[in-house]
Amino acid sequence: MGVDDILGLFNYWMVIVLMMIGLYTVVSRGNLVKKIVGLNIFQTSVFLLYISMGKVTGGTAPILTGKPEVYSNPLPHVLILTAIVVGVATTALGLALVVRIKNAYDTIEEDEIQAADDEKEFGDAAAAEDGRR
Amino acid sequence: MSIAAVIDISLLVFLGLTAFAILKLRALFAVVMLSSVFSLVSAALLVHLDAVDVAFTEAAVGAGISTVLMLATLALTSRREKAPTRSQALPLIVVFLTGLALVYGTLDMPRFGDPQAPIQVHVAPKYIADTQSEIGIPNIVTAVLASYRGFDTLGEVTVIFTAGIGVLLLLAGFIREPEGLRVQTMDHHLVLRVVTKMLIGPIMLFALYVQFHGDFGPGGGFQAGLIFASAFIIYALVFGLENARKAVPGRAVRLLVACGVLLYGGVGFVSFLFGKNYLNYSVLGVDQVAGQHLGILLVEFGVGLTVAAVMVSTFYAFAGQNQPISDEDW
Amino acid sequence: MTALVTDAVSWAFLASGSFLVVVGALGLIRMPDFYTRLHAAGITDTLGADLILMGLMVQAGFSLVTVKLLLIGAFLFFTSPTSTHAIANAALTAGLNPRIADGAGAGTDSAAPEGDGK
Amino acid sequence: MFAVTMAALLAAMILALGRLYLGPTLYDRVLSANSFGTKTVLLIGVMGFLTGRPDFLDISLLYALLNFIGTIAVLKFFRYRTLGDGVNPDGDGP
Amino acid sequence: MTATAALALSLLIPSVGAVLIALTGRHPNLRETVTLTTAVLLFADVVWLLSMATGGGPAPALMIGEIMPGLSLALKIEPLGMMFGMIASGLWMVNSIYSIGYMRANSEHKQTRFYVCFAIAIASAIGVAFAANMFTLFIFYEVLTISTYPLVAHKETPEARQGGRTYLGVLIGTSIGLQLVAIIWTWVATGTLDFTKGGIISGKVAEALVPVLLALYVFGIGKAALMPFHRWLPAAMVAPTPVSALLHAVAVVKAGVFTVMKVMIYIFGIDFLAATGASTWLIWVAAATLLAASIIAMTKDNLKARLAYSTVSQLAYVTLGGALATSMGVLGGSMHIAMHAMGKITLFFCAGAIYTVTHKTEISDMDGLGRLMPFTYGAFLIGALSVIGLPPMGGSWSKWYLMLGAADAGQLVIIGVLMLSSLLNVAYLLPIVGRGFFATPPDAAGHGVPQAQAVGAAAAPGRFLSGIREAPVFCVVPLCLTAAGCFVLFIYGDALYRLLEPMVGR
Amino acid sequence: MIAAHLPILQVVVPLIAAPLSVFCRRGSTAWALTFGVSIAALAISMALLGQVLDRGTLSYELGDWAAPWGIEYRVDAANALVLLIISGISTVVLPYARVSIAHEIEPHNQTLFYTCYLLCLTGLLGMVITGDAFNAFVFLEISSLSTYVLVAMGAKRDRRALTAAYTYLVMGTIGATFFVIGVGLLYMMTGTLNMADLAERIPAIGANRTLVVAFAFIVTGLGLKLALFPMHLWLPNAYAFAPSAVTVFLAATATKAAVYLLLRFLFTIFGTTFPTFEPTLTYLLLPLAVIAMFAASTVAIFQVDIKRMLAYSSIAQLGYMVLGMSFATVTGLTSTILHLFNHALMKGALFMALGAVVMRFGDATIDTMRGLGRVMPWTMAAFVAGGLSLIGMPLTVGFISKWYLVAAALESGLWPIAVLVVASSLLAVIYIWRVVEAAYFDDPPEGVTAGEAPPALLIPTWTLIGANIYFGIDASLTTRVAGEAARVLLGTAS
Repeated sequence: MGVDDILGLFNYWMVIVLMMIGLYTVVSRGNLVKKIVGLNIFQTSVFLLYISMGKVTGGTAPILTGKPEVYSNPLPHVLILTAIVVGVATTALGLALVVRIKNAYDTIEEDEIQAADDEKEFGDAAAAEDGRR
Repeated sequence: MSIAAVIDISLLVFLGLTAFAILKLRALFAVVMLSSVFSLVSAALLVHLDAVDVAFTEAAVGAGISTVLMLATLALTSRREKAPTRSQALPLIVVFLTGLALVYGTLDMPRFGDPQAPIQVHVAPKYIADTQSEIGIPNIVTAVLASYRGFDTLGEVTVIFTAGIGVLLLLAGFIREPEGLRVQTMDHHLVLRVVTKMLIGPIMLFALYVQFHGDFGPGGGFQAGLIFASAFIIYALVFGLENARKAVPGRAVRLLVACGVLLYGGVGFVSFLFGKNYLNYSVLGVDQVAGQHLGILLVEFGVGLTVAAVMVSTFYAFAGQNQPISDEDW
Repeated sequence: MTALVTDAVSWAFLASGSFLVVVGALGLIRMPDFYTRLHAAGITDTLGADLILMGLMVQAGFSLVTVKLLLIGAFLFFTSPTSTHAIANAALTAGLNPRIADGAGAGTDSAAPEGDGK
Repeated sequence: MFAVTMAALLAAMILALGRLYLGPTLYDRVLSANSFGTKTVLLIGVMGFLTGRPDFLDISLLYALLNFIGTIAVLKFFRYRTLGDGVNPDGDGP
Repeated sequence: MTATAALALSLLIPSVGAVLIALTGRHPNLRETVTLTTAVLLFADVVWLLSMATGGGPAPALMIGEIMPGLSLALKIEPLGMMFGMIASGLWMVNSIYSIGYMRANSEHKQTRFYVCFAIAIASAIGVAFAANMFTLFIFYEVLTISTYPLVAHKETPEARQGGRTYLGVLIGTSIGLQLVAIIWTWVATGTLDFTKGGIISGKVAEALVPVLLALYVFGIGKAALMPFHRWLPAAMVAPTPVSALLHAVAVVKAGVFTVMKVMIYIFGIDFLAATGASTWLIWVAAATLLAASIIAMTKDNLKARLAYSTVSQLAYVTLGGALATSMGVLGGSMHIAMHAMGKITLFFCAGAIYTVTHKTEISDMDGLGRLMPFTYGAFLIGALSVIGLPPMGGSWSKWYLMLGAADAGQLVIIGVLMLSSLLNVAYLLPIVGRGFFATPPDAAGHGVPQAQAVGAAAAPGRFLSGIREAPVFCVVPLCLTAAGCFVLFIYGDALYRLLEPMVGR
Repeated sequence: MIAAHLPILQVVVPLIAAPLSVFCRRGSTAWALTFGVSIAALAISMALLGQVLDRGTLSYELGDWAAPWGIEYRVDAANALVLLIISGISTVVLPYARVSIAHEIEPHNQTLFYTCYLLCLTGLLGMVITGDAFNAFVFLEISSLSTYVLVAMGAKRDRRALTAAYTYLVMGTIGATFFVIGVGLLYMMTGTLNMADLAERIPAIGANRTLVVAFAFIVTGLGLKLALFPMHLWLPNAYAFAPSAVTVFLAATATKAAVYLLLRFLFTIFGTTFPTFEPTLTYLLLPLAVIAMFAASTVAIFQVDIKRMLAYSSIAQLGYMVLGMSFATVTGLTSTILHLFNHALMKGALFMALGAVVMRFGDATIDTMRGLGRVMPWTMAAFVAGGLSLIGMPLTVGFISKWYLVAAALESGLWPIAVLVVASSLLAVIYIWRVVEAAYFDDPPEGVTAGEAPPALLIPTWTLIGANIYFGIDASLTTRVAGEAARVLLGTAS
């Protein structure tokens, strides 16, 4: 693997690092808003991956100028436009859910929600146990 | 190393730092600000990578709408993240392995910027070569977006429509009744009010420009819709939600959301009348290019309508919540 | 000849703009409290930005690009001070006091440092 | 020269980012985010000139616009703890 | 009416009967009339089928439908099935009469459910009997399991539920866990599941794997109660006695051993088994089951439990007959299905009659009852003799042919085993009769009624055994009939032999 | 003329109906619209299946742009059947939903609820019918986003619906993003997004590490979507707390569509010759499927909430489907596709029965089930019938699936697997029987006033039960179509 390879792949590697930071934020943090932010980073990095692959050295934006030019690949751009929309849709829904969760549980920390649910569940189970006796 | 590479690398490093800071910080407000910065920087990178349309959108979405929504959420929930209590080992391992797999996958990739990469020689060249003759507009991205892969975009509009409906469904029950509440607008911020009033007109003009200039430069329905919605949001922020609602009532917004999708989907049906397949715009005009042009204009308008309406209604839904943050969470 | 002149003029604009931007940023990081930072960033940013934009305008000549640059400039010219004003106003209303020479004053209020948990 | 400007902007952005990370108050963060935004606007403008296609300034324009809106939203958020019409029981916020 | 129609009717009659019973559930008399009518009609239909089957000509067959390509639901008459059909339908008639007596006398709850499930069980037993292929047989086999589950758990007490769980668990577990695998394996290997004279496995499955496949089948047929999958039978003893009779004599276990015979004869083919020796191991398993179950039976004081283990042991005779893979063995085993059915149903009827009258379940409490209930105990003696295999009862024929089969196969040890087991049978069955007639009741003097007998005694306060007389007529008549049946089977053993002979190709 | 446009109409009709339904002022109008659309979709999918069986693969080029430049719809036996499942279940669920949703969702939300339902339907149909990898992602997201909302609608009954929806959203988005990464890498190496084109180009590339990673990411992403063990964590709560009608619809369709996509990618796009195809199937999917069968069934046994119990059972059943595909034989795939269909029927019926219980009693715990055999005889009879099907009793569809699965295992010489399959279905006996015992042998608690469910709930339930039994007795149609689909996927169709 030569210097050229490293330079040629550096972009992808950096993007991968970004993705993984995003993913790690999602899976490791317990705050629901933070998770959504992590998800955003994860998705944005994937967008960068797509756009990176469409880039042509010496190319320019795929808007015809009338002159003979090298254009970067427009297709990834189109795909990512769609993906961005999907991303913002997910974010909006996720945040709406967070608001509702806060309303219902009065917390947006996963651990505390879990604790509240467990309490309810085991409380119920215990009550049911009593009922059976 | 060329200047391009330097820019590329420095922006990527920038992104890395930002992302890491997001991971580390527990003050959620800072996290939201940083995520907005992340979007800004990645948009700059996108411009650098020739994806101007994408950059446009990413900026509008990431730095604009997402940030506003996240702030609204923070205002309703909590400003601080609690310290993590669980073990972080397993997530770390999983993520590390995933990353390793991806890096492994890069080894056989075509190198960055390689003009001979498979994607540069298979499907895409046709778009670059034929857009002018088949569609007749200079912005290839718009041509692919609205025509060659127009159905994806219909799907995209549907996605945003879904999100709009979803947010309404989730938050609608909690929207406050208008009467009997003290309306707090930024009345005493004279400077703000004046500047905002001054700016709203130009912003809307700008939105129209982006909408109809999308065939020729970066932009299009989606970006225009976002800008249009921004004008509304800033109005609502400064002059109060009630006043904004008076200008455009919630139910009207909801119907506009639907209208955009209907417009897009409806245009597709016209081609049935001429025995063509769905979304073939060529039948709309006297010749193919004219038809495509008109078709793209129409569907972009549909996109813009839906996006703007969804954004406004989503903002209404979030901002209209009647449950302000408690002192404990502030 | 004209090209040389425009280049020289634009470079002068760009150089001074860049200088101001960097200075402003340094101020943002080095100044001791919020209001002084506000001062550094607010003032240098507005001027620095407009200078750079002017440099670009000179490069672009008379075209749509210049119009856009002009618009951006105008926009920044209005919004930057407005934002600065608004931030200052908000901070003051929230009770964040300027730091006086002896070092007391900052951080004596509810709005001051956010816990980062670090 | 564009490259130098760009380098200056990048350096300034790094510094702004540092302030954003360090805080310590919310207002510092808003300020640095705002300042960061302005620099991005300039960066994209300069980048267009650097790559020879300066006709994408619409993006910068959009940035400038969003930056402003973002700042207003943040301030409203602080001032009234809500982006809506504010029903904070104890009046004017903190 | 053609034979095909008769075949269809044999399924339809009990099914329609089940529906009608459900509909008439509010009126017990009407409901019982329907039950009896259905039983009689079914028996008539089966007899008719028998007359047609033995009349020469092609075997009656009926194609119900194709479930998957190559897998159809189809019925077809062949001798073994004919015999099983006769047993099931004939004994159902008797059992119905008995059930009415028993259920009424004991005022059992949810009688409608009981009769409905009973009818469905019979329908599926008939389906098992007349199935033309293994697939059809399996389906009816499973329906039989499901439909008898509510009968086993009828009492709904914790013990009944536990018994029901064991019953269902073992039967479903073995049938789905082992039998189904075996069936699909057969299908994958041979492409057919039709019962074919001479078997279908030959040459299709590697010879080394044939014993494995056979094991999957015989253990998978949990109803045959081959050890170690016999636990469900004693567990199911919690059920009311008519159900036990159904399980042991009429339908369930008989369906099990019937299926084993079917698999041996028509899937593997006895010649193939004999040639490969694939079933030799089974001979020993069957023999071991036979002896072990007999010995366990001797240790049981609970009458029904003793009978249950006796059944386990008797079923092993049938399996043994098949495993011997000689024509005599197979014939003997098949005949034993009929002989044991008649004998065992008699024994259960008697046990039920005793319970109905005295509410006694333990043998040690039954001293001296024979003198009070002479018909019952007489019938018990006859049934016991048949099970033991002494002339002039039907059981003697089947044991005779089994021994011949063992001799043919050269398994002289097995002959010894069979004789030993007969002795054991004598040892655990006859003492019951002996105590009934000759022992003196322990508490004849009437003082200190033990707690355990309080229920029985409550019916007649005062002196123990007072008020005990012969069981209700609805109980006594059936058990006399079946006892007579044991004798009749002895006389007509030859006819049975001739009916079954064609299946081994003589 | 319309016949030629059926493929696109299949998706566009519900898609257009969704915004139209926003105009409805009353929930009942929106319901009527949705129901009408659903019937139309069913009719279209039946017609499509007929066309496919008649003429083979159909292709429809959107906007008349030739593939791979434009988006192509491609219908063959495999997805025609899945389309039929989705639209069919939707048509059965809707009459049920009218009453149950009116009961479970606030009146002012009902119109939008049906909009969301239509969108979910659109998404599922779209992701199944499309012949374009990226288009599949877009429609996958439409269905997912609407699903999150639909699940969260259960919050009126239990707030845990919200957290369930949130978890589902996070996991689902991660899954979808993985899928996008995979598709991106595929695109990178081949330059195309069209599935047929991909299928041609991938074998030409040969051994390539990027493609291998693409493969891994697509399998993982779809695995998350279809709740492949151990990526199933979102499923139990999502099913348990969603409104009843939603649970029925999701359980019967959503994961099915994901299974279909996985099949499509594994078999059509990568193909059996792909280097990591064999090892992945043999060493990854097969063990995971087997573990899922046992682990999920075992967990199901200990559930108090019966809805959650069935949700775990779904995970186990998904294990069967994955197991079938891991054999990579015609019989194996036939079993998978058959089970797609059959499981939709049985789980639909079971969840419908439970939904009726929930409507009467507010929940469906094992305690609630006590004595229900007498209180709600028809509902519980349906539950028992559905349960028998789940166990795999003969004369029900469950038996047919199991038959093919075991046959496939034996055909591949994996008889221990065959034994495991049947053994795991015995676990189903245990958890179903728990409920049956409680329902029939326990007495109802004092003071139960609720009675049998209304006919509006019973008729759809029994329709599905009827289908369970009908297709269990006459499986020739389903097995024929499934066999055809399997051959199409393996590329051995005539």
